[in-house]
Amino acid sequence: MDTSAIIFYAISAFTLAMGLMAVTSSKIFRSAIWLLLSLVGIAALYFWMQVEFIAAIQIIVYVGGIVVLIIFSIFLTQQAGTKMPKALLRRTIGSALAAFFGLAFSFNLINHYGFKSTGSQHFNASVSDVGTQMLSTTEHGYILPFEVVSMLLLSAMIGCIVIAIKPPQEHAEKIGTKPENVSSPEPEEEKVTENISEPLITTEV
Amino acid sequence: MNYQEYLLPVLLLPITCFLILGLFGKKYLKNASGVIGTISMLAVTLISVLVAGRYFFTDGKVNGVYQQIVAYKYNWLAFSPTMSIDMGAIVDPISMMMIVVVSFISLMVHIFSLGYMKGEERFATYYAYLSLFTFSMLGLVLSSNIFQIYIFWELVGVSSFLLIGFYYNKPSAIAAAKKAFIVTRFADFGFSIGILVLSFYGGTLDFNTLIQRLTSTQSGEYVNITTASFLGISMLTWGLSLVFIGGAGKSAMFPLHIWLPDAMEGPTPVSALIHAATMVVAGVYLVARLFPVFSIDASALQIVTWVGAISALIAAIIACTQTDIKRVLAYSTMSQIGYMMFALGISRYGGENGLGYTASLFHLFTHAFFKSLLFLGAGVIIHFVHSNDLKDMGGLRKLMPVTHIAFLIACLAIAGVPPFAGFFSKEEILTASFHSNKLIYVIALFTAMLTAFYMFRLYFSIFWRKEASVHETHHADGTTSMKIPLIILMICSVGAGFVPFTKMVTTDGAPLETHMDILFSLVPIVLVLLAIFAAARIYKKENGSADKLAATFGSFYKAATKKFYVDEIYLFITRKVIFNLIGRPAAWIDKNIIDAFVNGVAATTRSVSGYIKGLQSGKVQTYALYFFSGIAGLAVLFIYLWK
Amino acid sequence: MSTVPLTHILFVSTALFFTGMYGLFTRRNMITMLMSIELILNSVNINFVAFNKYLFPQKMDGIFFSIFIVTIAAAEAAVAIAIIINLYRTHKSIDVDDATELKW
Amino acid sequence: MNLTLLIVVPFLTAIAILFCKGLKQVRTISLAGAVLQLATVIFLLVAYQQQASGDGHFLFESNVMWFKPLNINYHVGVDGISLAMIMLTALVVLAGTLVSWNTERLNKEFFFLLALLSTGAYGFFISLDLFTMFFFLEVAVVPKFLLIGIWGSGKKEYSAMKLALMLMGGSALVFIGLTGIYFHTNTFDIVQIAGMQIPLVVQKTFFPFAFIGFGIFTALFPFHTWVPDGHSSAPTAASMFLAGISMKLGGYGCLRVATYLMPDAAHSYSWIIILLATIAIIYGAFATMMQTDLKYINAYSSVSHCGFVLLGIGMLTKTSVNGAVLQMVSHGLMTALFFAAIGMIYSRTHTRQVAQLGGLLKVTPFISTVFIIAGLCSLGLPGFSGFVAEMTVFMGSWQNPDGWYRFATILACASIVVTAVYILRATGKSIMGPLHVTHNQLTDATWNEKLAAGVLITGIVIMGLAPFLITKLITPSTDVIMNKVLTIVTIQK
Repeated sequence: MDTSAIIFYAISAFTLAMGLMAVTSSKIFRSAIWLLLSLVGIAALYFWMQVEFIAAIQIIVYVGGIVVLIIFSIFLTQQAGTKMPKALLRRTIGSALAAFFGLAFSFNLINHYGFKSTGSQHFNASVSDVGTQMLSTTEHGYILPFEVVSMLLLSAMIGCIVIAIKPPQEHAEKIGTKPENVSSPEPEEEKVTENISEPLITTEV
Repeated sequence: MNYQEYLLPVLLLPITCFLILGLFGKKYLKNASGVIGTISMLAVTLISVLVAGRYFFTDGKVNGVYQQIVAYKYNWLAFSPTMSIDMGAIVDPISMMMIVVVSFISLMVHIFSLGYMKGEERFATYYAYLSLFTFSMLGLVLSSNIFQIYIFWELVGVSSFLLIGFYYNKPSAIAAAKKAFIVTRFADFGFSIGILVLSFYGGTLDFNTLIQRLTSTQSGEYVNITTASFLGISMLTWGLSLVFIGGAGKSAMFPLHIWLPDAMEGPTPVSALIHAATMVVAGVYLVARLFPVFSIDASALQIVTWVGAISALIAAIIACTQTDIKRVLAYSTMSQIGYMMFALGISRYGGENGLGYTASLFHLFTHAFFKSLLFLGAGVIIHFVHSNDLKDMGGLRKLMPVTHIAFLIACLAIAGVPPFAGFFSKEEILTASFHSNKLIYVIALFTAMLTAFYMFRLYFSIFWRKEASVHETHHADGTTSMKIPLIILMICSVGAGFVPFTKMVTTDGAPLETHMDILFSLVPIVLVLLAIFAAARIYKKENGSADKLAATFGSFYKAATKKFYVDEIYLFITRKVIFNLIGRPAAWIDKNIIDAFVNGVAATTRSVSGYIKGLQSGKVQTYALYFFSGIAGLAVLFIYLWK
Repeated sequence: MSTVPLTHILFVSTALFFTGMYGLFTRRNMITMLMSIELILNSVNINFVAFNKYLFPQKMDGIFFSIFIVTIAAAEAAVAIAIIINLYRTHKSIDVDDATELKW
Repeated sequence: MNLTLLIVVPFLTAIAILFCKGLKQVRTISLAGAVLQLATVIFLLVAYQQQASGDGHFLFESNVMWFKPLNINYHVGVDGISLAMIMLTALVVLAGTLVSWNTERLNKEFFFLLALLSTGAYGFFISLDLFTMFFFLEVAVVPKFLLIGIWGSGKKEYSAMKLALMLMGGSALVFIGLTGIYFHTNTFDIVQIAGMQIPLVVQKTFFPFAFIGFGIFTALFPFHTWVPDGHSSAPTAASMFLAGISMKLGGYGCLRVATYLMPDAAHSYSWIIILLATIAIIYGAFATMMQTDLKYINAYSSVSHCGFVLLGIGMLTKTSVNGAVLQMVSHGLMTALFFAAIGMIYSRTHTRQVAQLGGLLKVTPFISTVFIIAGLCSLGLPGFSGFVAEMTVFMGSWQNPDGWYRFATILACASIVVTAVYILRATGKSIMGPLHVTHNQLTDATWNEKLAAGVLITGIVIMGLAPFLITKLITPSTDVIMNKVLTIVTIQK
């Protein structure tokens, strides 16, 4: 039992505990914090596996980005302090059983599956190697997925904006000052765009 | 002489007359229809008399024995190469005798109805139905194929249904017509099964081949019909008794007689034709036609004898107690046909012991005349008094002289007083029964006495008893068209006795020598006169003796007036048993079980789909759980169980 | 580092995976469901890196896989939150059992 | 004489009906179509008589490849039995069109559906390819649902749904039977299959499907519940078509498909068929006695009469199968006439309850005589077709020597008494008897109703008075079927 094994076991115990707390705590904000800590634990695990670049990404994107986003959404939708409604007992038992069954099943599988390494020489995943392979167009290059992922991120952004945008008439009501009189000589398209979704009947008062 | 040329018109004339009157009668030839019907019937009668005469006196007899000639035969419906219904006509003593009787009586009724039915609104349809009836009766009599006789059997049944139900706005008439048709239909059911049995074992439907095969003892058909048996009774007896049931139903024999008294609902000339002379004797004719086959099977003959005897006895007893004039005559018909039946029953085949057969047909011949005369006379009386009940009649002898004499002669004839026709035929039946079965002879004697009693009870209470209560005395006797048939039939009732019947109609065609044994016939004559005298003493004058006589018999008298409750038994069976115990449950089962089963299937599918619908509950997490358990299941299956 | 066998790392990631699964089944709040999904995705990443490190040291495909997963997870989280906000606006609550319109 | 003409004429009438406006045009065109169809059928009959060589094989065959991979081809041909059926359909279609002469509601669609139904029936009777036969069977089922559902009376939706579902169930079973046969002979052609010897175990499994499937169309006992509801809530013309033609599709199917192609199974299952048929006859007759509605009476009596058809087929003797075919034709004409008469009465008195009717003979003599003729024909009076058919069935069934079958024949014979009872009860109460005051100024039959009744009555009377015409047509074809069945039976015995 050398020191790195001990470190590994500590990190994994920490991560699992944080994960479990994130899933079972009753206050929503508190569970977000537990999630954050467990993600940090995972980053530590990456460090332990000497894949520093992944660990860095993990911290930046997950911990910095997604968890913060989640916390934002918590504040947007409700007061952080309220207690979340407990799930039905029947459901919790059911899903707990399902989870344990899954766990036992995969443990059994993992034990029986003899993993044998193919490569012999030492594994190093330095950032420069990752960078060069990421953009190289040679046989193992990842340039194509890299571009596709960027397209995906762009479409995700646009998608979020479209979904989250407030529909215009709420916008109009908020303004609510400009009277609509039938005979107003305003230019046609301006009025049309104004209440495009409002049925025309209301104009003939 | 080519019989086909003569017999075809005998059949075609009535049916064309039916079609013409049926289709065009109501609108165009409303009152001419009577004349058309009568003329066509006159032609038919003349032709049949001509044919019969020609057959009996010139070319019928070959070296002393009457031959059977088949006039024509057309293949009508071929069931299989060997078995087919052929429309044909047989010319032999009994069929010739019958066509004469049927056409003659039908002519008389046609003439009588000209006057009797004059004011009737459906005058044309009445004559159409009469021609239909005559057509089917003539067809029945001439048929050469057992299925052909069944066809005309049913046509006769339908025409009697239409005629009984002629006054269709009277519910009682419809009920009577329905009852008649259903009872005869039930008998026809037995008849059809009988035909199936006989034709299966006989291998053919044609009368001659059937008789020839079943009577020759060493023929294959005879062997297997007598050996094959069901419930211990040989198939031959089954076949013959079933056929006899068909005949008994149509001739209103004991168990199936309930429809005859109710059939009096129809117009009286109809009863004169159908329920006196022609239709009711169809059963006797059928047994006579199949007589060679009947004669080889003793048990079948036993059935025929005893059914005949019982019917004769019971009918005579009931007739003594009835108050409706037409009911009395109906029961007397039933009794006389009982006579004919048991005469056939006690007869054997061939030569001397075939006397019963000849006597029965002779009685049929004479009975047709005086019974139709009685009915027509009753028609005139009812027409005049406008009621059927004996109590409203009395002292009519001065008002209607012709009917009075005719009625008297008919009563004497039916009672069997010597010079009249009834005596000769009844005499032969008595001698035949005396030689073969003493018990039957005693019953016959007693019934003859009862017949004389109730006929003269009828005569005296109509024409004597008290002064006529009805005052207007103009043409009480009815129009001339009603008088002519009465006179003609009166002459026939007298003359018919002297026809040398035994020489013409015998079992094997050879003439039969009979000697009139005076000593033997004394006994019945004395009994008959005694009965007439008793009837005169009781009913001639208005005195209480009739009720006193009724009181002496007490409950037996009451039972007799109630027709021994046979009607009630039938009603009970049909109402309670058939309708409630079979009909209603059948309809109930159909609605509540089988229908419910089908609707149940529909209901269960709907509820199951309702439940399955519940699975789509919209709760995302339950979906996730189902999803996961699905994956887990498949994983376990493929990793562990799938070998 | 060499003494810890691959299986132990896989045990850890599976445990993490099923904790996330448990969370997904029981939590009624959509945001917490989102969090459990994040946990699940992370456990998958651990697997990829572990396999690459122990089974295919000379290649780096596993690492690239986890990188791309992280990017996609980010996009997915963003879209999920946008939906949640939109849902909150219409249903005034983000309890998953309230949004059951999509049923029979 | 190209047989496809038989399908083209009604189909063209259907199309033509769609293009005309107003009731007058619609009914004249459909009448013209029906008359033209009758003319073609008579021409076909004459041509068949000349060419028929007495061995009962199929004539006027035409064979067009329809779907190569599954070896389905549009193979049509006609023999004695299908010719009789086509004659029946032509007469009933003509009468049906005439009877529904003045339907007001949606008349164009009504006549269109009638024409479609007749196309289905014609196609079914002339097709010699199992798949084409099934195709036309389906074409015939859909219009029935619509006809009853829209123009019906009483609880019409319920009965339309019930009828459609049960007939669909029936055709599903039939399809299973057909595919069963197909997979063991890999051809749909009846003539070829008849030549092959299908193994017994296959026959035993697929015969019940085919027979029960077709049996549902002919009111086989436990599946007859659609008949009373379906017929009584259908409009007059639809119930005439339903009882007159569509019940015969089943009988024809049972004979041509189930018995002809799978004779061994037919022989081994014959006792069940006879048992069910006898129950249907007796049970149907007794149930009819209890009915108070005229249409229910006729519907239940159709159940009982179709029992004779199945009894004839079950007995597997030459005469009884002849009788079954005769009974199909005679019952078709008779029940169509009965429904026509009831339709006429209903359109005038607006009630079908026997208790509320009475004394119609005085007010509407023509309709009452038609009613009486239909009644007398259905109780088997000689001179009408009912007698000829029933007696042939009885003679045929009696030739089957088995003791229990004899008992079944006797029970079937007993049904003629029960039939007489319920027919006379119905005629006695509704036609004769005292006249109800409300009905005293009814109008008698109009010219189209008279013609419709006339057409059917001529059919009934011709078959009743001269049965040798139709037996000469049918016997060679039934012999072809029965020779195949009897060779099997003799081997097994």
